[in-house]
Amino acid sequence: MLHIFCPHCAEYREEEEFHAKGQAHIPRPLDPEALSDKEWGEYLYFRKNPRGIHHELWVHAAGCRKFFNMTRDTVTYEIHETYKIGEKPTVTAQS
Amino acid sequence: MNQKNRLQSGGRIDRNQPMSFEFNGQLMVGYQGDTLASALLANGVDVVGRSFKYSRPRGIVTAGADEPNAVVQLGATEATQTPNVRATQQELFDGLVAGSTNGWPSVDNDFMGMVGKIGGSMMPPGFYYKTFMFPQSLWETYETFIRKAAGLGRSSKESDVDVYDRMNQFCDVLVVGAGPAGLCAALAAARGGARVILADEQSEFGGSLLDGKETISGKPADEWINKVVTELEKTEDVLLLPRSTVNGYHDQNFLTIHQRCSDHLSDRAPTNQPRHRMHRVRAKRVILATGAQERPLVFGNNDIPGCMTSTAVSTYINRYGVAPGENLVVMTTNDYGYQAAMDWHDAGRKVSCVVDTRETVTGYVVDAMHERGIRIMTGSAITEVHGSKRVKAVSIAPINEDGSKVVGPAAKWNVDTVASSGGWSPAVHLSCHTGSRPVWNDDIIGFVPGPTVQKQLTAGGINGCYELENVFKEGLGAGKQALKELGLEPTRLMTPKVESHERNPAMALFLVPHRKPMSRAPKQFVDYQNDVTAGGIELACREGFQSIEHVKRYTALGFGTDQGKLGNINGMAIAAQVQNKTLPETGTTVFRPNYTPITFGAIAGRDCGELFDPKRYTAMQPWHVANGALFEDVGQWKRPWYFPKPGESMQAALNRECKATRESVGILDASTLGKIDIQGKDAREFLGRVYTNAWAKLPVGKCRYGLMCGEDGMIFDDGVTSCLGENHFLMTTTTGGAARVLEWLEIYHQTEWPELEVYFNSVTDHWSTMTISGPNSRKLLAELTDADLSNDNFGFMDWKTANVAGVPARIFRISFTGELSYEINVQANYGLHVWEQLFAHGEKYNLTPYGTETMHILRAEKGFIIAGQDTDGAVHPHDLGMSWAVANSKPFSYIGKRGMAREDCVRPDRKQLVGLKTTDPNVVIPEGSQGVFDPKAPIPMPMVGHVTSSYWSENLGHSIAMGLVKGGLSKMGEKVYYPQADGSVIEAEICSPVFLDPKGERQNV
Amino acid sequence: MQRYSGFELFKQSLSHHENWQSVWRNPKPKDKYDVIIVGGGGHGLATAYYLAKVHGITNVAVLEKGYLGGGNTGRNTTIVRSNYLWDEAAHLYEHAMKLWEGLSQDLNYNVMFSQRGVLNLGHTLQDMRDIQRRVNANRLNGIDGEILDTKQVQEIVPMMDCSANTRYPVMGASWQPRAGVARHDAVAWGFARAADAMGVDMIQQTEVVDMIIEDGTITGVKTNRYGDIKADKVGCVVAGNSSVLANMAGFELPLESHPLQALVSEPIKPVLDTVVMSNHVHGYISQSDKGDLVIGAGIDGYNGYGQRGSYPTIEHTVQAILELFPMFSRVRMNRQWGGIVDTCPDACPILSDTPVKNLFFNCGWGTGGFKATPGSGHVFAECLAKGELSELAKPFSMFRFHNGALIDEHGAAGVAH
Amino acid sequence: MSEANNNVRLVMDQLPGDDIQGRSPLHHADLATVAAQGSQEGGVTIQHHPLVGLLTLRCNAGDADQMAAASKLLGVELHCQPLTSSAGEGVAVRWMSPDEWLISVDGAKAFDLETAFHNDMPGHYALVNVGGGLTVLEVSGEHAVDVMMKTAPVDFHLNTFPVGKVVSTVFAKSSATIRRLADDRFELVIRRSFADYLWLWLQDASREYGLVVRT
Ligand SMILES: Cc1cc2nc3c(=O)[nH]c(=O)nc-3n(C[C@H](O)[C@H](O)[C@H](O)COP(=O)(O)OP(=O)(O)OC[C@H]3O[C@@H](n4cnc5c(N)ncnc54)[C@H](O)[C@@H]3O)c2cc1C
Ligand SMILES: NC(=O)c1ccc[n+]([C@@H]2O[C@H](COP(=O)([O-])OP(=O)(O)OC[C@H]3O[C@@H](n4cnc5c(N)ncnc54)[C@H](O)[C@@H]3O)[C@@H](O)[C@H]2O)c1
Ligand SMILES: Cc1cc2nc3c(=O)[nH]c(=O)nc-3n(C[C@H](O)[C@H](O)[C@H](O)COP(=O)(O)O)c2cc1C
Ligand SMILES: [Zn+2]
Repeated sequence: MLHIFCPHCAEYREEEEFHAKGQAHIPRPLDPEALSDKEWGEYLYFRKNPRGIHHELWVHAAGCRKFFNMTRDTVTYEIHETYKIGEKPTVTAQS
Repeated sequence: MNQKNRLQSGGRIDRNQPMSFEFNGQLMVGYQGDTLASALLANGVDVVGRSFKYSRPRGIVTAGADEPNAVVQLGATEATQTPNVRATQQELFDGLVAGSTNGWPSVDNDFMGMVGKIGGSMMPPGFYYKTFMFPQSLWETYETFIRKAAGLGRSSKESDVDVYDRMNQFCDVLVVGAGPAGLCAALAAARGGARVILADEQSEFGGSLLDGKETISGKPADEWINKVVTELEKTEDVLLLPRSTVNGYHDQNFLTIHQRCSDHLSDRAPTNQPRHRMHRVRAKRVILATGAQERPLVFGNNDIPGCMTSTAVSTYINRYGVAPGENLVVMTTNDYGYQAAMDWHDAGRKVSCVVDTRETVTGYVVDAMHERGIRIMTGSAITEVHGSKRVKAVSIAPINEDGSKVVGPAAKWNVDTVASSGGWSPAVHLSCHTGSRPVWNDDIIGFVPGPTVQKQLTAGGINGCYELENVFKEGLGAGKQALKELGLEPTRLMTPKVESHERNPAMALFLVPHRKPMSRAPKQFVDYQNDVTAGGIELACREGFQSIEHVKRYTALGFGTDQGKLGNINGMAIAAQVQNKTLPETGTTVFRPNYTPITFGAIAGRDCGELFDPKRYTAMQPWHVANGALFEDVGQWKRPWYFPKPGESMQAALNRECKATRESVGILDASTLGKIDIQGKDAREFLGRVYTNAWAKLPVGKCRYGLMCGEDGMIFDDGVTSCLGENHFLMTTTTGGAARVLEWLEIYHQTEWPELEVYFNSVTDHWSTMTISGPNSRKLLAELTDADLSNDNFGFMDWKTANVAGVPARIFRISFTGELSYEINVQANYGLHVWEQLFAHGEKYNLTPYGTETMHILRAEKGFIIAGQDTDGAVHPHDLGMSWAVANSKPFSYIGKRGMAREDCVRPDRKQLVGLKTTDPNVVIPEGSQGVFDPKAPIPMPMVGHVTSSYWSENLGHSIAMGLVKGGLSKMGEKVYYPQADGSVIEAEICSPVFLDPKGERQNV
Repeated sequence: MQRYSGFELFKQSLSHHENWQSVWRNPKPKDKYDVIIVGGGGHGLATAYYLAKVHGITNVAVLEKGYLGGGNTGRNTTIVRSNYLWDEAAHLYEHAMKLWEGLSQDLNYNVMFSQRGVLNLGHTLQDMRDIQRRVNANRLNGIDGEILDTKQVQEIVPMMDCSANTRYPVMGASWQPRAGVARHDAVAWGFARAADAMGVDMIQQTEVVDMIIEDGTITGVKTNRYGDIKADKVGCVVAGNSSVLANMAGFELPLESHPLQALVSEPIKPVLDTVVMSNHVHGYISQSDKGDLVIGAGIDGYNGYGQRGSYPTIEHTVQAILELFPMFSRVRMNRQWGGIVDTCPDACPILSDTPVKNLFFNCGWGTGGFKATPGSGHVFAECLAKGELSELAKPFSMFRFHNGALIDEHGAAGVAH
Repeated sequence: MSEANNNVRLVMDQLPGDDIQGRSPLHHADLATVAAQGSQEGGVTIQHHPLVGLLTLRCNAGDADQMAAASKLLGVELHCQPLTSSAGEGVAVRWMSPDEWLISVDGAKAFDLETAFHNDMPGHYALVNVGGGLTVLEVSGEHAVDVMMKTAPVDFHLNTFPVGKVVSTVFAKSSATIRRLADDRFELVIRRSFADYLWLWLQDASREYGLVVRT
């Protein structure tokens, strides 16, 4: 069970208070109408789903109700960092 | 029975507290401090169970968690029947009732045992994959017989009488195991001021020290243990948990501890006390001091009762004052095995000899044997045991240096007890639960914990460190290391002084050779519970199951309730040997929770029965109950379904509720609808982005219905939103959608459009909502309010604030029934008051409470949809014929717009929602009926959509229905057919879903 | 291939079982194959088997990074049923069901397919509407199914608490009598043995680490153990690892890999003769021929390749089981484990060609693909043999996520299966 | 009936005159009788505080003007420090989120506060009366911490959960905002519709220590 540092509450809390919301950093296209069905489908459904370092969106559902991002290893489940929306990860698959 | 194997003195039992118990119907006596196993051995019980496959008689082999055989049924009453209790871990209590789990007519004379003897040779591993195939039709019959043999103990047939508890714990250091290593680690950590939890599965702290006769600093180990435990007890922030098994090690140092609070007292927990408690622990550091488990050796007929591990023999003598036999032979690969011989001899019983598989031994152990006059036979092994329900004799033969061959004739020795020691396997289980693999260590001939990402330290036997002085050092070291990592200051601690011995190197031997090959030798058991033999493992390898995981799955090695604690390493070694591989190449199977099995009750805690899931109530609940409502579960809410009068059928009640509403006035408790208060200058813009319709111009004082879609264009939720102020809105959602919608708004606000100035706050629980509906609703309301309710002043889709029954309220003139309706919202603490006042004035209008079912009928008469019932994840607004609720000219590409425009979403033959009028007006099509255009088509029939809502309409005098029909919106007047399970076909005409008042006049009066 | 039968068993017992042959050869790979199947789970092995048996293509290798059947095939709760809602899915799963019914004989390996029936419980009015809808659809699709009321459910499962005073009383159920369970390992081993006998190479402990793609066409794969192996066509059947392989080929899939857990109790005497599933209280349970209760629930919310999941999921599952069977409170949980399931947004699988020529994917079965094993292999073999999607496979192309023609089976997929 | 409305937002006094008694979500349980008849001594005491005035304040913690104005209006400091609370005469403020606070006042004072904010709070904010949707319980006694540990997955050790700390979390299968009032005293703000369930839960969880109900 994950132990998650909420960047808003500034302390570690139990996974039970959080919900995972999938891959992070997928901005909504600014002009959806300009996209083909294929492109829209990719925005909607197609995901990186990596084995290893993954950036994902979480919400502190039972706590402060704020969304934030997490860099996590999907194999070891280690959480490398959590960071606020709008911020960039410091740990990436490349680094 | 008398306690024929009980020694005159010694042990940690209290001879002043005898306890009587029952085993297989026989009354026996043991003492306080006994386990069920030690008491059975004291009473001379040899056979405690039958093996699973061959039904061989089995006795107690170990004294702890690794016991595979002594698995019994416990319970004096039906409700307390507890299957598969390990007798070696069950403390004796007065009045305990236990029995063997297999064996018919009795464990001693078992019928299946005969079958096992005769048919056993037909039952190699995986035999069932190779047979029972012909004829195909008979498999179910075969299987019925296979199933008859299934299982060990039995489940109770009654609900449990006890409660189980759960507690969330946090600590700096969790120490697992309270042997010498764990006690030292806990002491060091506690002295440094850390928050410590120390858990041990045994009833007393001390670990292996309890089983032997060690002295520490010249005094019995007992004194040292007491001193340490007393200090720990007195230290603040130290939690000591005996009888507590750490059963799972999960990610990020989350562990669960299964504490058996009252299993040692009785079948039933004391009143108000939990039977078990699960501690869910988040530990900053974990110190595993779980020790090591002794491996027995694998030899012919090694399962005959009387064969035990050498530590078990010592433990029964030293801890329980029981010598489970008269005449012992010890077989060992290492110096530790000699301890059993010493203890047995010192207890005044006969040791025939020690069979040491090594070529030579010197030093301390040899001296100790000489002192006692015990013969040592080196370079030899017990190749086979003789006997059936108890060891009668053993064959001892010389073996070669690497233990692979018998090199001389065997001699038969008459003994009744065999103690074997194949060395130690560190208890690495927990360290592997999070995916870490153990690594082989040649020096200690065992697997030790491997690299892990958990914040974990290890000390003592688990590291293969067995010399007591070093164990102490490792324990203290781990405690200090934990402190250091936590930024705490360690204090100086002295390592206790103990006597130590120079030891001979141990020999790596797992399978004792027999003069016959494995396939022909007497059965050499590796995993007792599942009857896995060395020959079975060899066969699996020969058949191509080379991976150790395949071997496990093919033979069931390690599948039992002991999870292979006793047999796995031997089994892996045998698989390696057969395949000419090394043990590290072969590796282990995966260790997983649980360390030992734990009750479902303990895992569930108090979240069962009444507390399984919250029941949510509205403020009017007491009234509903008092007025005979039946309830429908909607999410966690309990909503009135309908309000039958005494003796009234459901349909009659619905007819009455429907008619009363259309003819006069009805009332619905709508408090469960989700409500979200939305404020900010961009609230309006935000609504425009999340709803499909337009919000830019909705004036203050007005309400509007809206549809919400996902990015895929499919309906997500719907509801009415009212403009309370220029920057202030109240959104309502479906009952089930409340939380989902709020999160939906937040996710878009927080991640996509943070620049929009808007705040969302849930006010679902804050407002009680009651809808009065029907031609007389205005008259009724007028009696209770000062507001001007005239149509001119307070029109359809207007809202106003006003007092109702003296309570400030927001009144919304919106309608889900198509009638003149008012939705009254008051603060929930006053909801019941207003509700009661409405009834106080409502009698003359025949004010009738109605529930969700009538609500469904009334809205269906009007063709209003229910999101989630008339829609599923594949329906968009146009499919519903609700294009009017989709604004295509909005500047912002609102959520759902692009999705709805995808190729598949604009197909003309999509399933569309239409009304359905049955040809026979009295027939109500069952909801969920599937429609076809050609009722005579062969199966599989092309289906064109299903009935989503269907009711008897008392108001209209005929049935009404809505359903999805392929291309339905352009098929008005055409027929669609609904074949039923009984072979009948219901014919219906596609029509508008608005069955009543198509112009919408009634709500506008 | 040595034929298995009771007689053979007897014969072999006379020579102490010393003459049983190996079930497969464990060969070294050739340089080139007509078809390489990546992934030695049930679906991959079934694909290889039907390629050989139905299409005569035997120059086939199955590359498995671990041991055969060690993926989800070896860790699932073995529920087999075909009562899916939408036509496309129902036809696919029913195709599989028909193959299950003769599979042991076909493979000459007893996969212990046991048609003990599956109950899907309804606890709310909406549950019952959904059940009606699905069972009616099944019936018109030629799939067996009945709707039972509470009393009938109680008769089938006497131990279950069907009283009105539970938190979510059982209102009824759908019942598919032909559904049931099968022995998971035997399915993998049976397919592997039969495919091996026709010449298919089973290459274990060999991981595909990259794809060899030339001009948009796949020509082989790179492995960690045997270097490059060439192939005319490659079929990826790697379940939870599909995205990893797609990534090697340069594209993404509409998949997320999540932990899905299961657990077993200690073996107890038979008390439960059928499979009971409840979407609403969120758990399902059956009892194996050995006596252990086999229990599962839903996936964890986050992506995970660790083959283990979160403890609260286990708690909720056990609570659900005790809600249905309060008398199991003193029965003990023996072991819990997890698999990596590849979930698709519409809870339906992907059987598809890809942006890379001659590269095909069979994935997205998520929490419920065991039941499809023979059908999936049969259909996918046809796709690989023909080089294009077969009729049954067409609706399951990954390109449905471009045009929006999803097949939303969330209702029928429910909890895990 | 009073309202403060400039057409931007609706602020209304939601309380009736004193002649009409509000009914808390546990009203029907008749806790007074339970308290009188039940045990008077035990390790855990549960108390219900009905009809407290509760409001959610949303504003921008980064806006010094707003923070100053809000503090002034509340009469106590509005902290930006996560998980803290501040309390003054008849008012307590709990940090809920970086832009959210839960305020409690005497039940009758909610509208006054709303009006004051309406008149004097600058910028983009929302103050929402949520008093009908929430209710307040207090768990105290020697074993109060134990009951809390059974119910919520947070660390209640005084070092990490000092007096005054506020945490919103999972509470049994519902949720709660928990404030520590003293070493052995906790305030729980829970949702109205879950009140029955949580009451049953707390009763059940407390039983082993001896439960006292107080009004
Ligand atoms: C806990 C659990 C319970 C389930 N219960 C049910 C159920 O009751 N009923 C049901 O129908 N379904 C169930 N399922 C789902 C079912 O198990 C799967 O859908 C099905 O087994 C998938 O089979 P497969 O052959 O596609 O995948 P797998 O069996 O996972 O096989 C894929 C193989 O690919 C291998 N592989 C991966 N990457 C590579 C690589 N790079 N190179 C080489 N090999 C590779 C893997 O090692 C693996 O062996 C359950 C799943 C789980 C986890
Ligand atoms: N039995 C052996 O491990 C063994 C072998 C050789 C020598 N010795 C002697 O034993 C000592 C080794 O000491 P140690 O402290 O490392 O081990 P130990 O065996 O003395 O103590 C380990 C303790 O951990 C407990 N335990 C194990 N798994 C547990 C779990 N999952 N949950 C709760 N409790 C659990 C056991 O009940 C035991 O009390 C030395 O004195 C050495 O001379 C022991
Ligand atoms: C249907 C089924 C029944 C199982 N029964 C048992 C069992 O009785 N005892 C046991 O130890 N494991 C049992 N397992 C679990 C396996 O031991 C193992 O945990 C699982 O196959 C996952 O593999 P892994 O743990 O090696 O990763 C069972 C697995 C399945 C799929
Ligand atoms: Zn937070």
